[in-house]
Amino acid sequence: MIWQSTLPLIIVLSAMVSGILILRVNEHANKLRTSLNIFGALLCVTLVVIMLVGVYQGEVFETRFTLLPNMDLVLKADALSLLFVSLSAVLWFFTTIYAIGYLEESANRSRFFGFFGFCVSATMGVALAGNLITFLIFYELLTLVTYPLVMHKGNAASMRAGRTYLIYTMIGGAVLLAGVVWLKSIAGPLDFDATGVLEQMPNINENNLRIIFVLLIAGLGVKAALIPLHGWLPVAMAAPAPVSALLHAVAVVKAGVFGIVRVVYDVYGIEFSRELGLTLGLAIIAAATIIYASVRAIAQNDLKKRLAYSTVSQVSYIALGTAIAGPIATIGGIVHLVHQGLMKITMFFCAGNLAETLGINKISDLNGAGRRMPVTMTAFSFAALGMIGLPPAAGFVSKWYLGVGAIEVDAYWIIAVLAISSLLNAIYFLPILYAAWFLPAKSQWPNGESPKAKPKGFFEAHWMLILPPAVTALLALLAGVFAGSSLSPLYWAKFVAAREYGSEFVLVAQQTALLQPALWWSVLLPLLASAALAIRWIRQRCLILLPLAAAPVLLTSLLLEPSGTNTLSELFFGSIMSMDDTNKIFLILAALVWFAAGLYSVGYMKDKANKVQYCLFFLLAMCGNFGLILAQDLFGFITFFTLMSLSSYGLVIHTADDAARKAAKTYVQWVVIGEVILFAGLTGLAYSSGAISEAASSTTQAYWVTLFLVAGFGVKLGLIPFHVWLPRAHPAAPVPASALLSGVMVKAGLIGWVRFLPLGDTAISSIGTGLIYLGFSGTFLAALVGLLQKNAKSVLAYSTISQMGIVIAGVGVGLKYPELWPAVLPALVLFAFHHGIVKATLFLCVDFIPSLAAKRNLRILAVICVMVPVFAIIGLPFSSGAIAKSALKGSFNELAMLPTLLLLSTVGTSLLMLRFLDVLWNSATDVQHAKLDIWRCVSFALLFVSSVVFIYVLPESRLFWLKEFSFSTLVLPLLPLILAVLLYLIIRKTRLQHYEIPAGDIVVLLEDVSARIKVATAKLGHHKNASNVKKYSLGKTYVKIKAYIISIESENSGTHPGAVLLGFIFVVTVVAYLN
Amino acid sequence: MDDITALLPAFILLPLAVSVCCLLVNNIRVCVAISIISAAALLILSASTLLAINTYEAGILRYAFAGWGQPLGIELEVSGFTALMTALTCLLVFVLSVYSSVYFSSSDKALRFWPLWWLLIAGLNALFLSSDIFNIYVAFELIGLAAVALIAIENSRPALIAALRYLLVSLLGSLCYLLAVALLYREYGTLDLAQLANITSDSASSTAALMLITVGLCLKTALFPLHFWLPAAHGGASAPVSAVLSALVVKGSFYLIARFWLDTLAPAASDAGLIILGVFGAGAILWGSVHALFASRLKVMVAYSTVAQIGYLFLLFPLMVGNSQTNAFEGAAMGAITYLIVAHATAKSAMFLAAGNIMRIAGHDNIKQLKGLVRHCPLSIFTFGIAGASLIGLPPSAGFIAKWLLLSNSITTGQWWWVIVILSGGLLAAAYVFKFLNLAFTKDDDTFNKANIVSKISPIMPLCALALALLTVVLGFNAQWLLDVSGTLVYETTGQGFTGQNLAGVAQ
Amino acid sequence: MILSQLTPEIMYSASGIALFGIGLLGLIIVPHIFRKILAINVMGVGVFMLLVSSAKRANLDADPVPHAMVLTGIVVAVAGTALALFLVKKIQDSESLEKSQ
Amino acid sequence: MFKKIVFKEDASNEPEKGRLSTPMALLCGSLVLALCTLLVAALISTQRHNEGLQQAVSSMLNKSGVENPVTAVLLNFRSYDTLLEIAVLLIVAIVMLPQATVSESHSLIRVQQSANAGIIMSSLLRFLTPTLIIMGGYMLWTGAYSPGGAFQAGALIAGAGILIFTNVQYQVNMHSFAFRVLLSIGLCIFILSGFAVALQTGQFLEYPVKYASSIILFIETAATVSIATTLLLLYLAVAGTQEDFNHDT
Repeated sequence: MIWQSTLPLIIVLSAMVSGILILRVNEHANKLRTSLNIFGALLCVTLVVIMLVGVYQGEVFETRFTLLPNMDLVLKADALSLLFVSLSAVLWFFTTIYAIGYLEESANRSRFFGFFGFCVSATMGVALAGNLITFLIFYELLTLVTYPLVMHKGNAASMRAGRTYLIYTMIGGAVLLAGVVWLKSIAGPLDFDATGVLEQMPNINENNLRIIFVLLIAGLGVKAALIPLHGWLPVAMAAPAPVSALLHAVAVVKAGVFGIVRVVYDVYGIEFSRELGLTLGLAIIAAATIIYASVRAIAQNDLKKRLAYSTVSQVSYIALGTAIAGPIATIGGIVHLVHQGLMKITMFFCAGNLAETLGINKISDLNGAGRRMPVTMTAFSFAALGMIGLPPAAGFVSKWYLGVGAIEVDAYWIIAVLAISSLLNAIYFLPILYAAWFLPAKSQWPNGESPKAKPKGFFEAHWMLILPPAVTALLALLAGVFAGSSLSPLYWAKFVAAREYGSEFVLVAQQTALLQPALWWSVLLPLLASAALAIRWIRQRCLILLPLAAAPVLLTSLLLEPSGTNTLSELFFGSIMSMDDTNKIFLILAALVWFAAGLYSVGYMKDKANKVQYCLFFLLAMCGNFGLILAQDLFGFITFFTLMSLSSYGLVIHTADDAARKAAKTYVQWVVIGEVILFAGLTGLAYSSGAISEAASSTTQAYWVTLFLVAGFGVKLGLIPFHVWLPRAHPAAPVPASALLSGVMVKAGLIGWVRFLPLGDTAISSIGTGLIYLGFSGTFLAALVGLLQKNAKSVLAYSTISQMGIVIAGVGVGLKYPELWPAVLPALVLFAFHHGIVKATLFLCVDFIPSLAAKRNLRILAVICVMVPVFAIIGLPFSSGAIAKSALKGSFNELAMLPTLLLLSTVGTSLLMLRFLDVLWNSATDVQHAKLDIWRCVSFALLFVSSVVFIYVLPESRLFWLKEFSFSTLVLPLLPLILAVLLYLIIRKTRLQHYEIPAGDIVVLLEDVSARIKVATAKLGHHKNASNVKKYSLGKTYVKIKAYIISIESENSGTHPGAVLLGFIFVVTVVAYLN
Repeated sequence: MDDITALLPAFILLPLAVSVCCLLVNNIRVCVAISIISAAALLILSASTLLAINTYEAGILRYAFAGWGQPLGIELEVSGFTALMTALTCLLVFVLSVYSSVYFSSSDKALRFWPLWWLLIAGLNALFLSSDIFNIYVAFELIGLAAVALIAIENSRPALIAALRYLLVSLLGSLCYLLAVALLYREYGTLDLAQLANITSDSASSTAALMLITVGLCLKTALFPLHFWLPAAHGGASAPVSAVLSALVVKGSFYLIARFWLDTLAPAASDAGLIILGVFGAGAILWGSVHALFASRLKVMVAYSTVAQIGYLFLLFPLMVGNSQTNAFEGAAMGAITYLIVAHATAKSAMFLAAGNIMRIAGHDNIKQLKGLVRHCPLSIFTFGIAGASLIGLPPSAGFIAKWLLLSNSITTGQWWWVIVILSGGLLAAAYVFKFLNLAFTKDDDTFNKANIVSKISPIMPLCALALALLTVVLGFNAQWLLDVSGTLVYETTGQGFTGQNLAGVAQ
Repeated sequence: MILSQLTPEIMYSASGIALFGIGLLGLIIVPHIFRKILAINVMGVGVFMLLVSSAKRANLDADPVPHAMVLTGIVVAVAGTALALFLVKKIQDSESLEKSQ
Repeated sequence: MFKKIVFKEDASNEPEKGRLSTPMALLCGSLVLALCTLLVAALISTQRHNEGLQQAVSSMLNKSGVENPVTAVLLNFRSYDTLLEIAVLLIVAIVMLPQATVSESHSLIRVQQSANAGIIMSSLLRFLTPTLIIMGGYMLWTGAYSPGGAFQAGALIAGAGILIFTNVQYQVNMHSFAFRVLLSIGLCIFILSGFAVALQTGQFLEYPVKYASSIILFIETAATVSIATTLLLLYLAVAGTQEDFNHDT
C-alpha cells in the first residue's frame, strides 16, 4: 500500500512544506499566514491520527530509501516514535495558536513561522527515525532550524543565546557524529530494534562499545541538557516565549533525551547496556543533573530562567528512567517524555502570558497575579503541582513509575533522588504559586498597568494566548487522572516497555466491576460543585453548595450496605472504590462533619470576604476526603489524600492575616515533606505488593517501607515530632474549617495506616514499640504544652494531638501484637469516630458558645452545649468517649501498662479541657460576637446531637455499652476529672499559668536557630547583592538560595525553611541508613 | 552508444566556438542568448554522457583526436569519475551563466567576460577529459590564463595584483608540471596517461617527476602552505568567477594530483608521501578555517573556507594507503572525496553567489558593516546558511554525506586521528558560518540598514544561488546514485575485516 | 664512472635543469616584478632545453614530439609573459592614476 | 614568495624593499641547488628504455600530408594541442583588447595624413615591411618541409605590423569588427576545418590523406594571421604607443 510506505515521509514533509510556504508569504499578509499555519498544524495532527489508527489496526508504516550502500534513510512508526510524534503534533498545534497570538504585530513573522514549521518537521523526523543515521540527520537539522528561532529577536541577548546554543549543539553534534560513524563502521546499518541490535553482533570489542556509548551520550546529552552540558538552555531563554515552550517541551531537549532512549533501548539494548555497566553511569549523571538543576532553579529570580533550570532537572527524569534499566522505570521515563512536555509547555505559555500582558519577568513581581490572570495562573498552578509530582497530575505518574522501577532493580538511592528533587521542586515552585495567589499586588504591574484596572477584553489576554495553556494544562491533568485509559500516554509507554521487555507488564488488572455508582457520585459531587463555581449565578450563592454537596454523601453512607466495589480502569491506574465496614464508619463521620461544617459555614462566612475561594477549597478538600476514604487503590488514595491536603492549604490561609500565612507556610511545608516520605513508602509498597497499581498491604513489606509509611501518614496524624504544623494550622483556619481539620482530616493518616500497614499480619515489634512510646509521649506532652496555650483553638489543637497519641499507640499495639489487631481495629475506629464528631463540635463551640452566651437567657444552654462535648472527650460515663475508651481498654487489656496509661491520659485530657473552658470563658466574656443565625444553630445542633447519640447507632459500639451500673463504672471514671480539677486549680495559683509556649513548639525553636543563621549570614555580607551576582558557582548559589529564602521571609515574616531543611536531612539520613 | 563518444569533443569545442562567437558579435544580449543555449546543450550532453558511461563494459570511453590514437595522437578519456566532473562543470556553468547574464548585464565587463568565460570552461573540460599529459599542460595554461583574465576584468588594483600573483603561481606550477612531463617522456617515451600507468616504475626519475607534479599542482590547488595566493584571488574576483574558481578550477589540479599519485605514478608513490599529503591537508583544514574565522571580508572568508575544504580533499591520500583496488578511482575513500568535490562545488558556488548578491546590495563585503543585513536580502542569507550547513557537514546535505564517508573511512582504516581533524574542521566551519549569520541577524545596533543599500538586484541572482544551495541538499539524498555513476562505489562488507581489536592496535 | 655517464645528452639536460633552478631562485628571491617574469621565462627555457635534449636518442633521428611540445610551450610562455606584463602595466597605470588624484 | 612584489621600475632607489634577507636567500639558494642536484641525479640514474615516438612519427609521416615531422606533429598528430594553444593566445588577446568605446568605427586601419613620420622610420618601413611579409609567407609555406610554420611566420608578420603601427601615420582600429575577426580567425578556421573533415572521416581533425597538406596549409595560414595579429596586439598593448589605447585605460 502506498500509504504505508509514504505516510511517515508525508508527515515530515507536511510541516516542512507549510514552513516553506509561510516563509514566502508576504510579511503583511496576516490572514494568509495564519490560515496556512493553522492548516499546516491541523494537517499534521490529522495525519498523525491516521497513522495512529493504522498502527492500532496492525499496519506497519515505513518509508525507506537508500542513502548510501548499507545506509538507509528510514522513517518508521513504532510505538516509541508514535508517542513522540503525537506529542509533537499536538503541542505544535497549540504552540502555533499561541505563537500567532503572541507575535501579533511583531516583525519578521513569516520568517519565524517558516522556521517554526521546519523545526517541527525536524522533530517529526527525529521521532520517526528508524535508524541511528536517520536520527542523526534530523537531529542535526533540528539544530540548524532552531537557530533562527532562538535569535529571532535579534537583540544582544538573543545573539548571545544563539551563539551559546550553537557552540554547545555543534560540538555535541560533532561528538555524536563521531560516535555514530564509529558504531556504524562496526555494526552496520543500526536500524532501531526493540531489543537492541548490538548484542547479537559477534566479535565486538566491548571497550569500544563503551567508548562509543560515552560519545553518543555526550553528544545527545548536550541537547538533553545533562550536566555539565546544560549551559545553553538557560541562556536560550532570550528567545520568544513560544520558542522557549517548543524548545523545552518538545523539540530540542526532547530530541536529545529521545535519542538517549533510542540509543539505550533500541541500539544497545537495555540488557546489554546493563551488562556493559553503562546504565549506572548514565543514572548517576541524570541524578546529579536532577538535583543540581533544581538547586540552581531555586536561585533564579527570572521566571523563565527558573523554568529553564526546572526543564534541565525534569528532562533528566527521562534519562534516569532509561538508565534505571527496569521495565517499570522504563515506563516512567518514557511517559515522562509526554508528561513533562505537556506541563512545561503550559508553564512557558503562562510565563509568556505574564510577560506579554503585565510585563512580569521576575518572580518578585508576581504578587497577586493570580487575581488579575486567573486562567493563566490556574493553568500554571496545575502544571507546577504536576511538576512537583503531586497526584493525580501527570508528573506524579512518572515519578511513581520511576520510583517503583528503581526499587525493582534495588536502586534505592534513586528514591532519595526523587524525594529530594520533589522537595526542591516544591521549594522553587510553591513560592511562585503563593505569591501569585495569596499576596496582594504591588502598586502597579511592571508594565505600568494598575492592578485595579480591568482587563481590556473579555478574557484576561488575547484568547489565543489563553486557550493553549488552558488546554495543555488540562491535558496534563487528564493524562494523570486517566492514566489507566487506553488513550493515555501511560498506556503507550507500557506498550513501548512491553516491546522492550516482553508483554507481561502491560496487562492492566481487569477486575469485575460491581457498579456502585453512588460511591462515585459521592466523590464527584463536590468536584462538580466546585466546577459549578465558574458560573456567576452560582458564585453569588456559593455557600449553600457546601452542605448540598455533602448531604447526598451522608445519605449514601448511611443507607448503603458495605458491599461491592467500583472499578474504573481508565481512571488513574485502574481505580477501585469500595465500601467495607471500616470505611463505612469513616465515611459516615466524614459526611456528617462535612455536612455540619458546610451548614455552619453558610452562617459563619456570610459576611466574610473571599467566599468563593473558601468554597472552592472547601469543596475540593471535601472531594479529597471522601475519595481517600473510599479509594482502594494506591494511586487513588494518594491522589485524594493530596487533593485534600493541598486544598486545606487554602482553608488554613483563608483569613490571610500574618498568623494565617505563617500557619499556612508551616502547613504546606509539612504536607510536602509528608508527601515525599509517603511517595517513597508507597512506591516501595507498590513494588513489594507485586502490582504497581493495586493496594494490598502485603505481608512481605520491607522494613523501610513500613517506616516510611508510618512517618508519612504520621505527619497527618500529628505523630510527634511531626506534629508541629498542627497547632499552628488548625487554629488559623476559619472555625468550620478548623472543625474539619481536627475532626476528620487528621483521621486520613489513620486510614492510611489501617489500609497500608501490615497490621494483623506481621509483627514489626520495633516500630510498634516506637509508636506506642511516641503515641503516649504525644498524649502527655501535648497535654502539657496545651495547658500553656492562650488561645482556645490552640488548646483544642493540642488536645487533638493528645488524643491522636492514643490512636497512634493503638496502632503501635497492632503492629507489635498482630494477634490483637482484630480487637484493636474496631476500637480505634470507634475512638476516631467519637473524637471526630466531638472535636468538631468543640471547635464549633469556639465560635458558637460565645454567641450563644451573649444572650443572657441562653447562658445555661451555652454551658450545657459546651459541657457535653467536653465530658465526652474526657470520657465520662454514657458519653461516646466512655464507649470508645472502654473499647480501647478492652482491646488493650492483655497489655500491662497500657490501660493505666490510658487512664492517666484522661487526667491530661481533663486538664486540657479545663484550660479550654477557662480560655473560652474569658474570650466569651471579652469579645463581642456575631449574632446567631439559623444555619449555625442547626449545624451545631446536628453535631451536638450526633456527638451524644450517634455512637449508639453504630452496631460496633454495642459491645461496649455501659451494661452494668456500679461504682467502678460510674464513679471511678470521674476520679481523673476530679484529680484534674484539683491540679488545674493549683496551676492557676502558681506562676505557671503566665508562661506560654507558642503554638508549634519545636518549630519555634528551629525558627529561632535559623534566624540566628540568617543574622550570621547577613553579617558575612554576602546576601546584600546576592540577587545581582551572576557567577555560577555552587558556593554562591548556596548563598543566593539563602538570601532568597531570607528575602521571602523578610517580606512575609513567614515561616522558615529550617523545618524543610530538617525534613530534608531526615529523609536523606533515613535513606542513607537504609542503604 | 557510439554517438555519445563521437560527441565528446563537443565538450571542448563547443565552448571554444561559443567564445569566438561572443567575441565576434560584441553584443551583450546575443552573447547571453548564445551562452545560455550552449550551456543548456552542454548540460544535456554531459548528463547523457554521465548516464551512458556505466553501460559500457569498462566504464570508460575514449576518443582519438584526428584518428591517430595514442601514443602518437591525443585521446580523450571519460571514466565515471571524469564524466561526473564534467557533468558538475556543465551544471555549474549553466547556473553560473544564468547568474552572470544578470550579474554583468549592465556592465562593459560583460563583453570581455563571456569569451573568457567560455575559454575557461573549454579548459576545464579539456583538463578533465584529457588523457595526455602534455595536453593537460596546455589545458592548465588555458585554465590558468583564462582565470587570471577573468579576475583581471574586475579592474581594481587589488584584483589586478591578485590576478598577477595568481598568474605567477600558475605559471610556476605549470612549469614544474612541464618539467615533470619532460622527465616522464624522457623516461617512458609516451605521453598517454593510461599507457604510462601500465609501464611506470619506481625509478628515481619517476619519483622526481611525481614530486615536481605534486609541488606544481599543489601550488595550483592551493594546498596549505602553498595557498597564499588564493584568498586574494578568489576573494577579489567577481562572484561567478570566484564561484567557478573555487568550485571547479582548484578541483582540476587536485584531480590530477590524485590521478598521478594513485594511478599513473602509483609505483613511485610511497605510503609516507601519501600520509604527508594528508598531514598538509589536515593543516589546511585547520589553518584555512581559523583564518576564515578571523577574516574581515565576507568573500575572503569564503575563500579561506575553500582553503580548508581543499584540505579535506587531501585526506584522500592517507586513506588510500594500502588500498587494494585495482582501479585507482574506486574505493570508499575515493567515493568520499568524489562526494566532497561535488558537495563543495555546489555549496561553495552558492556561497560565492550569495556573497556576490550581498556585495551588490551593500556595495562592499566588510563583515562588521553588515549587521542586520537579513532584512534586506533574506534569500541570500538563507542561501548562505544552507550552503554553510553543507560546508560544516550538517545533514541533510551533500556535505554531510561526504563527511560521513570520510569519517567512516578514517575509522575503518583505523586512522582515527583524522576523525578529530575532520570534526574540528566542521566545528570551525560552523564558527565562521554562524559568525556571519549571527551578525546578519542582529537587529539592535545594526550597521546596515535601508540607507546603506547601494543597488537593487534582479531576483534571478538570489534564485540562482538558492538553486545551487538546494542542490547540495538534494544531493544529500542521492548519495548512492552519485557514487554509482561516478564508478567509485565499492560495496563494503559490514563488520568484517575490521574489528575493534585492530582499531585498538592502531590506537596503541 | 660518473664521467662515463656524462653523455652530451645528460650535459644538456643538466644545463636545462640548472636553468630551471636559476629561474626558480630568481623568482623566489628577486622582488622586482619584471625580473620575476624574466625568471619564469628562464625556467621555461630550462624545461624546453631538457625536452629538446631528450629528443635525441642514440642512433636515431631526433624525436619530433618534444620539438613540437617546445614550440607549443613557447607560444604558451609568450602568452603568459604578455599577460603578466600587461597586468603589471595596468597596475602601474592605476598606481600613477591614484597618485595623480 | 610573492608577498612583496615591486611594481615600480625605479626599484633601485629602495634596494631593500621586498628583497629577501640574505640568510633566507641563502637558504632558498641551497634548497634550489639541492633540488637541481636531485633532479640531475635522477636523470643520470634513469635508464631510457624507450625510443620515444620517433618511430611512430616517421612511420606515419607519409599519411600526415607534410614532410616536416615537427609540423606533422603540431598540425596533424597532435593538432588538438595546437588548437588549444591558439585558444590560449586568444585569451591574452581578449584581455588586451581595449574597452569598447561608444563611437565604434568600422575601418580596420586609420591613416592620419597630417602626422609626419620620421624619415628613417618611413624609409625603413618601405623596405622592411614587404620583406618581412614575404619572409613570413615563406616560413609558412616551408613549414611543411623543413623547420618553420605558423608561429614563426606569425612572428615575422607581427614584426612587420609593429613597424607599421609604431609609426603614427597608421593606426590599427582595435574596436573594429575586422580586427576581432583577425584575432579569432585562426581558432575559427581550425574548429571549422576540424568539423568539416570530421564529416568526411568521422573523427574530429582527421584529415583525408589526400587533402591533408592543403588543409594544413589552410589552417596554418589562418593561424598565422591570428598569431600575427595577437602578437601585434600584445606589443601595442604592453608598449602602449597607440593613443586610443592609453585613453581607454
